[in-house]
Amino acid sequence: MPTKAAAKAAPASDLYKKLGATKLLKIHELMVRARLLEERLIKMSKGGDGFFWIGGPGEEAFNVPLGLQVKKGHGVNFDFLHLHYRSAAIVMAMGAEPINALRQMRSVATDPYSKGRNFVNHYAIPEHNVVPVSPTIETQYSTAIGTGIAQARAKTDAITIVNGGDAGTAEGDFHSCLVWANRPILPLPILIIVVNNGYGISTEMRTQHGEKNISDWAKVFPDMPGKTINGNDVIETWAALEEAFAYIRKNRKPYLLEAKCSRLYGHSSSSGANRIPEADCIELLEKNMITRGMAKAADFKKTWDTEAAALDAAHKQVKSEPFPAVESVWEDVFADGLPPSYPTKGGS
Amino acid sequence: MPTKAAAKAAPASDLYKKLGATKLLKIHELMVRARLLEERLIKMSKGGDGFFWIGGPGEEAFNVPLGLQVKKGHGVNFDFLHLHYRSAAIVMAMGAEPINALRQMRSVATDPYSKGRNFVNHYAIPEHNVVPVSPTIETQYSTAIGTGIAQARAKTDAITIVNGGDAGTAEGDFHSCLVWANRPILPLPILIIVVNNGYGISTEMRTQHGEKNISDWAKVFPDMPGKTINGNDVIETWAALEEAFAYIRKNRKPYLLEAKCSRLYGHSSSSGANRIPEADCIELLEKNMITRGMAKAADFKKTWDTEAAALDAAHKQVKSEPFPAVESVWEDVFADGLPPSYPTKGGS
Amino acid sequence: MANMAQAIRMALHYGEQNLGVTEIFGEDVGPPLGGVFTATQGLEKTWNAPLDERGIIGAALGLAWAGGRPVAEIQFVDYIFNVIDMLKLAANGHWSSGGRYKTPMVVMTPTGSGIHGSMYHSHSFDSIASKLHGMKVVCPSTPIDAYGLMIAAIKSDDPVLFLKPKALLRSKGEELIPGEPDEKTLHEMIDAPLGDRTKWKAKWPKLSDYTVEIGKAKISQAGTDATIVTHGRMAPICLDVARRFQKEGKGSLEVIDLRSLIPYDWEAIKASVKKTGRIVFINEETEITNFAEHLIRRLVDECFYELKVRPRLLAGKATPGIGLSPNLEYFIQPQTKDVERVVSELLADPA
Amino acid sequence: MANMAQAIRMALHYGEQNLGVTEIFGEDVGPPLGGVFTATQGLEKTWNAPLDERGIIGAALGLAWAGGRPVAEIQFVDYIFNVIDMLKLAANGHWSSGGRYKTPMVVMTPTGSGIHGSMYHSHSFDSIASKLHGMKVVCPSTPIDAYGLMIAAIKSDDPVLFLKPKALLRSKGEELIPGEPDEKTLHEMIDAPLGDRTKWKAKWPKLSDYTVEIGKAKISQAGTDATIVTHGRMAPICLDVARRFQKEGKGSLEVIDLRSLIPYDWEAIKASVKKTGRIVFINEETEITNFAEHLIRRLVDECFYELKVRPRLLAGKATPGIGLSPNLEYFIQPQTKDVERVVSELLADPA
Ligand SMILES: Cc1ncc(C[n+]2csc(CCOP(=O)(O)OP(=O)(O)O)c2C)c(N)n1
Ligand SMILES: Cc1ncc(C[n+]2csc(CCOP(=O)(O)OP(=O)(O)O)c2C)c(N)n1
Ligand SMILES: [Mg+2]
Ligand SMILES: [Mg+2]
Repeated sequence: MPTKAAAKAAPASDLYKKLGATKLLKIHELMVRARLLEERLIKMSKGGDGFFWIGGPGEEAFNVPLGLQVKKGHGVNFDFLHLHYRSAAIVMAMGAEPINALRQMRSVATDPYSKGRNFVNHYAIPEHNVVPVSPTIETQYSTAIGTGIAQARAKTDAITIVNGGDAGTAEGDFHSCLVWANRPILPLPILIIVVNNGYGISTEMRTQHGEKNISDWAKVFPDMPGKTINGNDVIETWAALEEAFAYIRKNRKPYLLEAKCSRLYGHSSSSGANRIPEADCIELLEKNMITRGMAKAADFKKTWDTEAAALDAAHKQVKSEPFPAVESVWEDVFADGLPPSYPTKGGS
Repeated sequence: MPTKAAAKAAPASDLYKKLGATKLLKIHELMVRARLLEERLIKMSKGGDGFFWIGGPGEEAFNVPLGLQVKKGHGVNFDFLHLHYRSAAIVMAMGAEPINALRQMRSVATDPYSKGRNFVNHYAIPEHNVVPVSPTIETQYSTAIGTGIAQARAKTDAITIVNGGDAGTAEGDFHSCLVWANRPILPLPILIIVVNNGYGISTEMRTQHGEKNISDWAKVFPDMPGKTINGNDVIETWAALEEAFAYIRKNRKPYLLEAKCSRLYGHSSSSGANRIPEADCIELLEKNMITRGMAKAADFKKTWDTEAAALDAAHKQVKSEPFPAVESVWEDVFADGLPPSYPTKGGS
Repeated sequence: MANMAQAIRMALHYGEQNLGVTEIFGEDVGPPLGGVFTATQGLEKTWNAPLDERGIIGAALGLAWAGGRPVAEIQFVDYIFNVIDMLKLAANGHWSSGGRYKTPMVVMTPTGSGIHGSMYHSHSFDSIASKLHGMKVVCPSTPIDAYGLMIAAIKSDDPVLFLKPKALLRSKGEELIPGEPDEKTLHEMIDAPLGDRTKWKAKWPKLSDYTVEIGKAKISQAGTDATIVTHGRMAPICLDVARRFQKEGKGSLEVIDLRSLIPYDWEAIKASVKKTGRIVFINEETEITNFAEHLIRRLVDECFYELKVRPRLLAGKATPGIGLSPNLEYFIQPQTKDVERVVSELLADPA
Repeated sequence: MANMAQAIRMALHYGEQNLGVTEIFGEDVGPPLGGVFTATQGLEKTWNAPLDERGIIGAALGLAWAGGRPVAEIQFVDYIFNVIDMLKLAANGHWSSGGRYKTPMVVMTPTGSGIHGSMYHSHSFDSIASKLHGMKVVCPSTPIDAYGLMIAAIKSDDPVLFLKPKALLRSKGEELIPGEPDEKTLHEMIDAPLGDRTKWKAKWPKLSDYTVEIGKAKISQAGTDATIVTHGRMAPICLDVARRFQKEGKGSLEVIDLRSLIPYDWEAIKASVKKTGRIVFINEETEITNFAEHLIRRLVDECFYELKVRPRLLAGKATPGIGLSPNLEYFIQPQTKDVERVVSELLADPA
């Protein structure tokens, strides 16, 4: 069990060995898949092949290890995920198909997450306990309470995972999550994640937040560990996540983890979605593996090419798919169907 | 400037001397006035001379010293108060007339705080910067941000004071107040008070809150002092408030103060409003002054009698006053009067 | 005769025993209090939440997604306004997820005026509730309907907002709840004792699966001359007036108690208007953008030529709040005399 | 021609220079961005708030009580639903305090659909806004009205909710704002440059105190055959249809742009109906409990016998949200063709 002070990670070199080339290459492949997906989505949003884009390029070094460590499945005996709009790499690491994100981007009828209704990267995957991603900042920290309660009651090692951004922690929902997760009468097994990229749209974190680290919120609760890590380093994120998952699965109590990540294409298409000169976690991983002789540039190139080709095919496929029929708006209003006398004319 | 750890108060005996008999007797008189007022309001609610009662009997040892230390007046160069429904002793210490609380209890037309519209102990006193007390728990912690900003901009030593209860700190507004008060770009001169009586209506604080002290929320912010005190002891509250006021007036930064107080008549009339066997701060003060030879039982008795008599007279007066006219509901809907075509029929 | 609070309690008991309700929670919902209106006393699955409406609705939503059937309470509807966004998420989650997530949760909350509640214990919420598209909204006016609607709400795979008229929670009905014993026995069985309750356990009568279908109104009195459409606190008042008018030969009034606001029983309203040609909508919410104005608009669209006289509305006055002084409350909120007046006008209006 | 975002910016500049506006704030309202729709670029008193709508409205309320005239922004009206309670406090504070506290604050927020905003950048809020009794609510459809209403909102001693139609923020009007230079010059003077803005300062044209009275509608086209009552995004669409109908001899339509929802210009509506006897209300909010249904109800109350044909409503469909795919958005939200259809029916309806 970790001390409340951020534990120093063991020398990186060992950890590379410890994780091993096969695992690292698998992680790399998923990071590339997620990155290429986001870059494709950006291209679509600029090319009139969809509208608004928002996503998580730059967070792959944290999100892929997270997705790989999730206890994946349906129901209270598996982990629940309350994600936000930068979580593509998490669901990709959990096995989601890039083509479905393209479908949501183009808002075609085959979009399995929202039937062409919602923005891209707004996932809803019941088979894997990924609850509907909400466009409202921070509300996922309130809904996490509910799956956390269900899992605190059940005999299981499954936990609830919630993530969001730094600026969003100013919302009361972050507070609600902290308070409820630490109720003496029923502590909750929640991994409370904050990805700190230093900005909320155009507003700098440091101008608005007096806390030195967001993980300092853990200081209020004697029982809750809090930790801040470099989210751009696969080695550090893997170890920190392992520690946090293990602690929560065993102790059935919350853990607050802050990961500092890059925001590689800015906030969203509203801010231009152009590449920003910030640390690139994939470059970093490739460099570190090559210098350690764990892989060759050629291996990486192959991954990039294969993934790109797969994406091209998927995109081609999606372009051939129909848009939703107008009457489909009346599906899913109620779980048991639309009552015959429900008003549907939009007036007189 | 205080350390972040709760400073030990100097030996009480000295402080009694330091404060002196005259001041202590003045404090005692105001405590008695507030207590008798609340007991009268309870009687009225039970005797059909009004409806719902909620108030603050038991908090006088904290609220009277607070009211006396307020820089009293109108506008940004004076202290602003964002109070809740247990703050009668604060406004009494600031010079409010008990008769006006009786008027609000009986909801007569002369009620200066709400014209017979709002529950008792819902003050609104512009002359003294007491902003409208809201029945919604914790929203005062959000409105405090605004007067705090106005005072952070002004060249003044005036500050904003906000108080509320322990259970209410679970609301996001408490979080908003902490975050905004500690913005690096504009720290706010706010005395953030939480009166901890151990309960929210019927729910015990310790079952719902994992923080050891509510003042531990200050640990998140390197710059904000936090302190927990015994709110039943005039000596301790006076000193703690002096320290907090001085710190904020000088440093223009927030201070979090938790006062543990008794809830002498339970939550409200909804819970019966009967006397609860908890520590009585007035008894305590009288005992301590008598043992120190600073006053005699007779002096205290005289105060009780005088205040009671004054209250009788006031109550008699209020009973003779008219209830509001029905048409008065159309006053104050808009600051510039009701537009002629505003619907007023309540339907067809 | 059970009162409405007891009826809700019995329905929740039936729900936790037979319908998979595993969490009943909110501020002061659990022991010792069992709810500010006693509606959750003696139940097994109740617990007290932190004072945090956002956490409460968030918890309910998460529990529903996790496969539960939570019943959450907002202590007074007057305190629901800091969490409308989360109610919208509950309401639109099924649609936004393309039908992949259901949200079987019940949010119950006391609504309306009539208890000298002043500005923040008197709010109505019908209109905003009716705009949380995807949410079902019910509001009973009798214990039996409260029982049947709560059972239906628990069974529903949609989120259901269950509005409890404050003023009626202690009032009794005319129909018995199936399995309900006599009043005294019921009281001894399920009402928590005063004083120490630590050792008390409720004894429950044998209850049954009695459901009131969401979306079905009740014709609480059949009539031929004019129609009153109402619900909640105003329903018993309207029924009382209708009965007196009947007895006194002043006119035959049909009283429709909506019971469900969303979906609402449009067929029942249309059928009655076709019969009477005269209609008034009566509720206690303020008159600007009142839910009944939607019904009137739709009536004008679909039955303009069946209307013998203009359709009417009796509602609350659009003041910023409800005043505590009875003078003010009785002026702002519709009372019996107002119902008598508007109904008399409706009957007298030359066709 | 200034667009609406520039018009609002100029009004805010006039406000901070001449009307005592000391704080203009919200999420990304200050430098470098100056608002997600550029409506606060180059101003002096702007600053960025934490991502916390409750803190933002709380701050505005406190600032107003402290004697200021704050202008706060909710970044999108879609994100206002976690703070309705505080808006209610702003609205009812004057009444609850017996008139002792005034609340001169402006809350501005982008509203409505039309930018492919999907579920959370397309909301309308008129109906709920109209129930925050004590709050004034305005919604301009042209730059000149946006300018004049913002000046009026700043001057008002009541809280004013200023709804900015998202789809119109970049659209230009037909009337010049007093003092407005030609388009190119204006752009160079007050639009922030792309790239580094740290050294940029806006240059402002000489502006004047042009006020549009809150509560006064605009007859954007006079007509005799039928009346259209609209506002916001639908207003220019309705005007365009009305002009074409005029040109093509299909009928003479009077178009009333409400501009203010609370208080609303009842006299203008009544006067027009007395003239035309035919009326349709057109807005983009969902049709269940729609603000216009209040106006229709009142019309039925007060002008039932002046109506030659039934009054109509054209509004949004009551789905849980607005779908992103244009197929869905254009079906859910009223479009030009829907306006043409309903107006044609209105004109053709046999009296
Ligand atoms: C309740 C709410 N308010 C405002 C917004 C608009 N908005 C979308 S993203 C964003 C910034 C979020 O910043 P942060 O929490 O740091 O997450 P990041 O985007 O940086 O990952 C804002 C203000 C929203 N979606 N929801
Ligand atoms: C937003 C809101 N939720 C619920 C209530 C109902 N309520 C009134 S007082 C109270 C308990 C408050 O407890 P605490 O904050 O500890 O203050 P105390 O009454 O103990 O002084 C509750 C739940 C309310 N007034 N406002
Ligand atoms: Mg961020
Ligand atoms: Mg308390």
